[in-house]
Amino acid sequence: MTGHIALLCGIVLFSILAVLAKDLIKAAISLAVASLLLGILFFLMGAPYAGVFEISVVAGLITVLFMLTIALTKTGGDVRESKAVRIAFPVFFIAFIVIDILVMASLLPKIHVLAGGTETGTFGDVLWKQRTFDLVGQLAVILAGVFAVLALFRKRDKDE
Amino acid sequence: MNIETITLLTVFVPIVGSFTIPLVGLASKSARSAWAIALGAVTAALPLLLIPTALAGGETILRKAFVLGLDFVLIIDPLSIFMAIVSSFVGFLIIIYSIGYIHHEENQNEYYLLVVLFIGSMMGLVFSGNLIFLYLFWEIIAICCWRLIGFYRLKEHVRKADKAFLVTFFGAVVMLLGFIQIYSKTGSFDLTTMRGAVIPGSAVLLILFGMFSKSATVPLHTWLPDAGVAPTTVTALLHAAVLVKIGVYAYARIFLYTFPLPGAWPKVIPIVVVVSSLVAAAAATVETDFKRILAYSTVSQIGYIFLGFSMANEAGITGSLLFILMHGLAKAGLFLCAGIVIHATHKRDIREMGGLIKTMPITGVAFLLCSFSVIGIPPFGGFFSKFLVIMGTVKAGQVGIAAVALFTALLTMFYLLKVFSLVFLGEAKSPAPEGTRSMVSVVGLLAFLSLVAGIFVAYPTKIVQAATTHIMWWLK
Amino acid sequence: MIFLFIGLPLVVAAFMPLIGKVSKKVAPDVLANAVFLFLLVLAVTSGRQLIGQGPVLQSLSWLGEPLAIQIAVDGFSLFMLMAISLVTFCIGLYSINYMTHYGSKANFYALLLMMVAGMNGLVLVTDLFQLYIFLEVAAVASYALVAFGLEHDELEAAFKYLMLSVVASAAILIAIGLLFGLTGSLGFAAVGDALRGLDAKLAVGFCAALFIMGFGLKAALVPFHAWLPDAHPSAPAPISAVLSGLLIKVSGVYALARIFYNVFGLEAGGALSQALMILGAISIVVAAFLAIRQSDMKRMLAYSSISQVGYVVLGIGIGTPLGVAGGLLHLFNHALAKGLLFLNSGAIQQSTGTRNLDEMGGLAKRMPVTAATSLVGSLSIAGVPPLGGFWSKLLIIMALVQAGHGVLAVVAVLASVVTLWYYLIMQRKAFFGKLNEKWAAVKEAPFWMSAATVLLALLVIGSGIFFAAIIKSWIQPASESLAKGLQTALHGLGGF
Amino acid sequence: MTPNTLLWPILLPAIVAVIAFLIPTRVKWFREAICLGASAALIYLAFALFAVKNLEFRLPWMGQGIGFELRLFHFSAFILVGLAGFLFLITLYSTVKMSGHPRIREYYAYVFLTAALANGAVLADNFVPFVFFWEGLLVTLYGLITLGRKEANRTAVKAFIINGLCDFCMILGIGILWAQTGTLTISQISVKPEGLAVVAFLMMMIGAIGKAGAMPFHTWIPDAAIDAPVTFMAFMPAAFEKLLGIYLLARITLDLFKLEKGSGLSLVLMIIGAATIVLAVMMALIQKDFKRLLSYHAVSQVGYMILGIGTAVPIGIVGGLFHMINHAMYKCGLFLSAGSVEYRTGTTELKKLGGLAKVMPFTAAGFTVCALAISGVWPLNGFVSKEMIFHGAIESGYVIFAIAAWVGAIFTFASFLKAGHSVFFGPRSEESPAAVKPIKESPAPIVIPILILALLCITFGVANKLPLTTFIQPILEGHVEAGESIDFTPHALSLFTPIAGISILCLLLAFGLHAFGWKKGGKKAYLASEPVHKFPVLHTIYDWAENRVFDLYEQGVIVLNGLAMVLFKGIDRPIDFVYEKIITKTGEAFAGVLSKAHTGHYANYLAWCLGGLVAIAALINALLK
Repeated sequence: MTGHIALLCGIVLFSILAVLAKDLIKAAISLAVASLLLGILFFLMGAPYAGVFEISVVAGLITVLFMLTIALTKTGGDVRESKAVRIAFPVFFIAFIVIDILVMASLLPKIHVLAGGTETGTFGDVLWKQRTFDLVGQLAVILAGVFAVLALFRKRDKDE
Repeated sequence: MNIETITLLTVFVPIVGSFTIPLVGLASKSARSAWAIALGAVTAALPLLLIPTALAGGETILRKAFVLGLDFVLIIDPLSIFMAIVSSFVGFLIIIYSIGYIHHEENQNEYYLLVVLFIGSMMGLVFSGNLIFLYLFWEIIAICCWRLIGFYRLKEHVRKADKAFLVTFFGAVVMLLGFIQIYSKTGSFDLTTMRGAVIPGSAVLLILFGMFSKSATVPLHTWLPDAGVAPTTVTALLHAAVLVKIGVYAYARIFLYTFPLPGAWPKVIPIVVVVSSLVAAAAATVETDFKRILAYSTVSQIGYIFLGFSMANEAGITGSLLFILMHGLAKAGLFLCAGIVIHATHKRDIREMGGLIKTMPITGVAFLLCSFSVIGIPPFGGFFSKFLVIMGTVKAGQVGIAAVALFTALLTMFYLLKVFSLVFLGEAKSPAPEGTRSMVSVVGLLAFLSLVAGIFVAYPTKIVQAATTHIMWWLK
Repeated sequence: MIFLFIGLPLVVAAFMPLIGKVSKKVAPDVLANAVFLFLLVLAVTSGRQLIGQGPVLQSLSWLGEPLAIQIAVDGFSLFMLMAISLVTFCIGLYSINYMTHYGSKANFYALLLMMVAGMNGLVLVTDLFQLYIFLEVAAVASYALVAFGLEHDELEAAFKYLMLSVVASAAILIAIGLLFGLTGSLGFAAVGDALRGLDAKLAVGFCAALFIMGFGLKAALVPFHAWLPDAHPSAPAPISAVLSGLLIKVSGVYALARIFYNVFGLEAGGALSQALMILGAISIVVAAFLAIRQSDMKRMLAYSSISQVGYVVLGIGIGTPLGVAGGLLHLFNHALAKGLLFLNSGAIQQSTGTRNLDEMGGLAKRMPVTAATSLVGSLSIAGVPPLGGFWSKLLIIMALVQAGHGVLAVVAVLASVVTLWYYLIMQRKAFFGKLNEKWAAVKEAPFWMSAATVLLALLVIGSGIFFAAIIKSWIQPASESLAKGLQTALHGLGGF
Repeated sequence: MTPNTLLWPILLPAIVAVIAFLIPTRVKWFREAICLGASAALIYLAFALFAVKNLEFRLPWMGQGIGFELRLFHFSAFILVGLAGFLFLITLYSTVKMSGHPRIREYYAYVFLTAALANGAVLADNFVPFVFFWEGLLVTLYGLITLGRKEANRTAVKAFIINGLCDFCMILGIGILWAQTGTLTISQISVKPEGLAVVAFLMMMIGAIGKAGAMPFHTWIPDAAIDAPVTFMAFMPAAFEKLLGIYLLARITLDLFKLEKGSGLSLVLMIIGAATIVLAVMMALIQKDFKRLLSYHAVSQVGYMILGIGTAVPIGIVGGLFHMINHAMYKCGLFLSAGSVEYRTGTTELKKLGGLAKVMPFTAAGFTVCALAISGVWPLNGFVSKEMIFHGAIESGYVIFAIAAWVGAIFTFASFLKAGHSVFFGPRSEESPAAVKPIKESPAPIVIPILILALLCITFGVANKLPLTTFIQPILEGHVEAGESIDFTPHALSLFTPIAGISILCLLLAFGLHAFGWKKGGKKAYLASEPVHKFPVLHTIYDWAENRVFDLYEQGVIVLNGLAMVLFKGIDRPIDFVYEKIITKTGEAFAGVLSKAHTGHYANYLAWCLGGLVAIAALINALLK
């Protein structure tokens, strides 16, 4: 149980770092580390498929993409942060954490632990048998993403 | 044709016809004006066919059920027939007058569309028996007024038009809240089924709010003088003939025909309306803009009609109903005279006018005769209505209020004669020839009608008497 | 057969870029509008006998094998389908002319079809997680469409919209997670049934709060509304029409209503109902007053959308069948009228090049059709009788007074006066005054744009005059399916 | 004599009025002929109706007790005869006097319309037709006055509004009566005057004395004297208005309210009567213009009638009524003589006139007879009715009113001495206008009416038994307690009673005053009243009166305008201010505050969302509890 909490604190710490880091590259790296810890947590909590996807896709592929784009674009464009964020963000964050803990404390006793802990049935038949329609949704989201990229990065035609 | 088809035609011919006017307008201007007059004539003629039914005093209900209690109900009884005749007749006269008045203005198609729609929805309102459809026609008229007041499209005019629309819409919406309060208590909007039901005092206050905003009684009256910026035919249509009569008619239909007034209301309303007519008469005495004076005078005379109705005795109601007819004729005449004068001299301030009787004899005499009728001097119709209203007030024991009403009548006499002397007599500051023939003939006709209505007052009184006994049937 | 609502737009959208390559001008327009028209006809005709005997459940089979896909149509979702297809059809017509100078019309139509697919999917699903996915589909398509113009302020507005929507989606996901934790399943019926078993009132309350924040932000209710006044004005006119007219209603109000009624079982006057009503009332008043000072036409319309969505939420929040009927009718009327007004603002922007009301003046003289249709639209939203908006506000106020919420009724009534106030300001500055000499040479909007606005105006007037027919055939089945609350969920939508 | 003949006195003059109006101006004499013929026919009709005595005409009109009911009984028949007589004389007179007038069509139309309305008012037996005819006179009054000088409109409006005020008060009185008795038919109403009925009595009384022209509603008459045509002055203020006003006053005190002898209301009437007598005659004395002098006398003589009726003593009432008809005769005669002087010399300024007796003998003779009659010199009708009023005043127990009447008699005689002396009998004044036309006697149609009236004054004085028994005394039939006889003819002309002695003494005193004033003024007759005018205290009051300080209308207008301004600024403008400024500004200000919160920064929006979430969670939590 203590392992879980440690991992959780790690994820939270690194994501704050990703948000507050001045340099983009540091932010990308801290994001990768946070998603790595998350993957490990999935494994510990008996969701191997989720863990695999998390580590391979998020920690690996997206981080590489980030690195590439940061490298390609000119670096040193520090984002001009208004100082208000420095003060406002921690205050809000602590307030949110306190409320979260309070609410969750009252909720936890009610949540009866799911039967069987590990995922019922193999990932395949869960995906195909019970959650097939989600695929249609996933397909649609990907398609939408593709069209968005197509639309936003079209070179402006001459007649605009 | 039986009664139902006549009534449906009276309501829907002008409403549907008004939308065809712009189409005819595309063909030619004269065709469009002729078509508008034809529509006006039909609307004025149809209710006349209903006079025998009115005199018989019966009441026929026409019902078409829709959903959730919002069904379309028409009540055809002497009260609604009388109101239909009065408003459609004066409206028709005004259409004829406006041919001469706006023949050189732009967007005339829209003008005729709105005027005919105005009269049509007035017919609808007068016959409707369901509170929601009454409110529906109420608001269509508000839209027509808004567009008509802003007819000249100048920035200041449109601002005044918006003010008028917002004040009347505010009053109407508050009234709607009152209707819904009644609905939640009695479970229906249909007046015919709710006769005699007792309604909460707060609903009365809300509904009165709407009536006072539409009929421009003091707390909500300032939009009426401001609406003087509209073309005169509109102000005539608005102030004299039709618009202000809506609030009064609604009062008669709701608080006399259907619901008895609960609690202290019968005591409070007369005081409010008398104060309203006094303040408006005072304002008219002080004002110097020609049309604003006549507008304030309308606010003051409407106070009388409310006073008559609020007395809820036979003399008061007959007086008020007669008042609607007589005031409609006389005040329309006054406004149309004002229109001719302003149209000719292009001045609005009465102090800059003078000695016009020499160049405009017919308009001058017509103005004098109509103002005598408004003041309530005998040979003219106005006398009987004001006399009966005051007699009704005294008969109901409110001698104090009657005294204030008489004092207001004295003020009316004072400012109308002041206006006549300043505009038509004295030395001629800006002599100008008379308006076109159609305008002058309408004005002459209105003055003549006020006189004839006075002398042969027995005939309109027959219908009014039938309407009163029909209303009083419940109050007794 | 219901799956066509999702499948057809998806497939056509997939092929749209290819078609775009083949012929730039005509094919995309024709194809897109054909799809929209087909969906409209499908919704209007097939829907009738489908819901004749209660909610319809469709389970699909793929190559003979039954797939565990549960999509269902009941009165409420059919009504939403009809509204979506009707408005998108008009927008499709409009964008034939409007989008020419934006270029890459094919991509535009592709994204539009994706958004329609997303919305249709969202309306048809019976499962919480699928609801979330289709929500995301529509959202992603809308981010791209908002930024379609690629100018600086459009990109910035799109980014702001994206960032806030992500927060909303996160809140929704947390809530779904919690519910999954509590009940162990995701289907509406299963969750609803399980929840009734548990006595987890507080937990459900917290999930409801999260849902209100998530879907509230999508529906732009007041505390969460800030993104809408920036996103809509900068989006191209047809898109802001779709956003204001449909997206905020489908992804916000529909989802909220479906979950609160069919999953949590909202009863009139309960905690959830009061929360919704208070939220609705606040957004009506605040947004109405904000709209008064706007000098940018589209920003004013955006604030007006927030205020009118407040009316819809207020209506639905009452809980009585009459209230829900009023809310839904207002949803329909507002979709038509607000879409019309945004299309008008687009026509003005295209003819005069400006959105600033102070620069406009008396355009009615040069653009009579746009002026007339915008007059119809504004009066309908302001709730002036002969037009549709009046009947829906009337039902809402009637329901409020009947349910005993006098104060809220007064607020709703006074707010409609303020609504009329800022619409009169708009009419005065844009159309009703003297013609500003700068626009002496302004031409009326091109054919398809005027055709779309006239069609919408006729629909608005029609919904005013034939209000009884609309209420009987579309609104009452929808409000019954909602008002029945839990039962519909049980034997209607995929009860396991 | 079927009942519908009762309609003829109303319809005949009305039809003639319309015909007179339609005949174009350039057609000479045709209009005058028709009018004269009609007025003659009207006299015959009046006498025929007088013979019939009782006739009723009832027609249901507007429901609720409002019917077009006419009733002829002794009193109204008598008044009809009087009205018809004066109409004939005025028409005859104005055929010449008004011949050149540009608006001659309107003149005859208004005259005959007034006749029709007056007849209608007298015959009406239901309050609604009564008020219909009574107030109708306002229109013709306004029309006739505007026929005078160019600036006559101001006086026309003044007369219109004052009479309008009185008529409105009368309507209020009628309303109260209707509320109390439930019927509108005049003959069926008789109420004991206490409680609200007192208010009704006072209101109706205001209507009556307003029409008759007593204080304080008299101020339009002197102005009209100069502005309006002289035939109008002879026609309305002198004859018609007095007859109608006193007729109504008599009906109120005798039929409607049954006034008791010592009651407070009779005291009120007497005070008004006495005040009118004294104050008006004081003003009359100092006038410089012949017509204004006569008009003030018209006002003061009404005081006598009101005093007479106010005593509520049979002899007083008979005296008042007899004085009504007498006064109508000699006042009309005096105005006509003034008109004939004006016709010839073109002016009525006392200063510019003089020595006309030799040149215009008949006018002078007529004037002297009427002047003596008005002053109450022995054999003439003025003496008879004034004596009765003196008797009544003494009998009513308040001597003060009798004294006031006598003071009035003194000054009346003094002012007529001044007038007669300066116009007819004194030397020819040097600044008399260059005689445009040779000043000689006016043509016959002008002189004949004056002589007829003078003759009537004499006959009604000498043979007063005839008018008293036939016309006046029967009016009191039902109203006197059984025992008392109402025959006062025996001591009508008796000289040797103490009261007659005092009145003769007054006349002598007046003669002495005139002589003293004449000598002091350096033998100039028109200055004869200067000593009184310059009297220390009186002087200031006179100056005030001259610049209209006591004028009810002028002060009333100032008060009205002031009140209107207060109401307008106090109520109307603030309401408008509330709408224009307050509501619109607060709306915009509130919107301004809200829009400041929309800075456009993403962080703010995010903060709002989280804040919103926390708030809603708390709200639901609270609601669930």
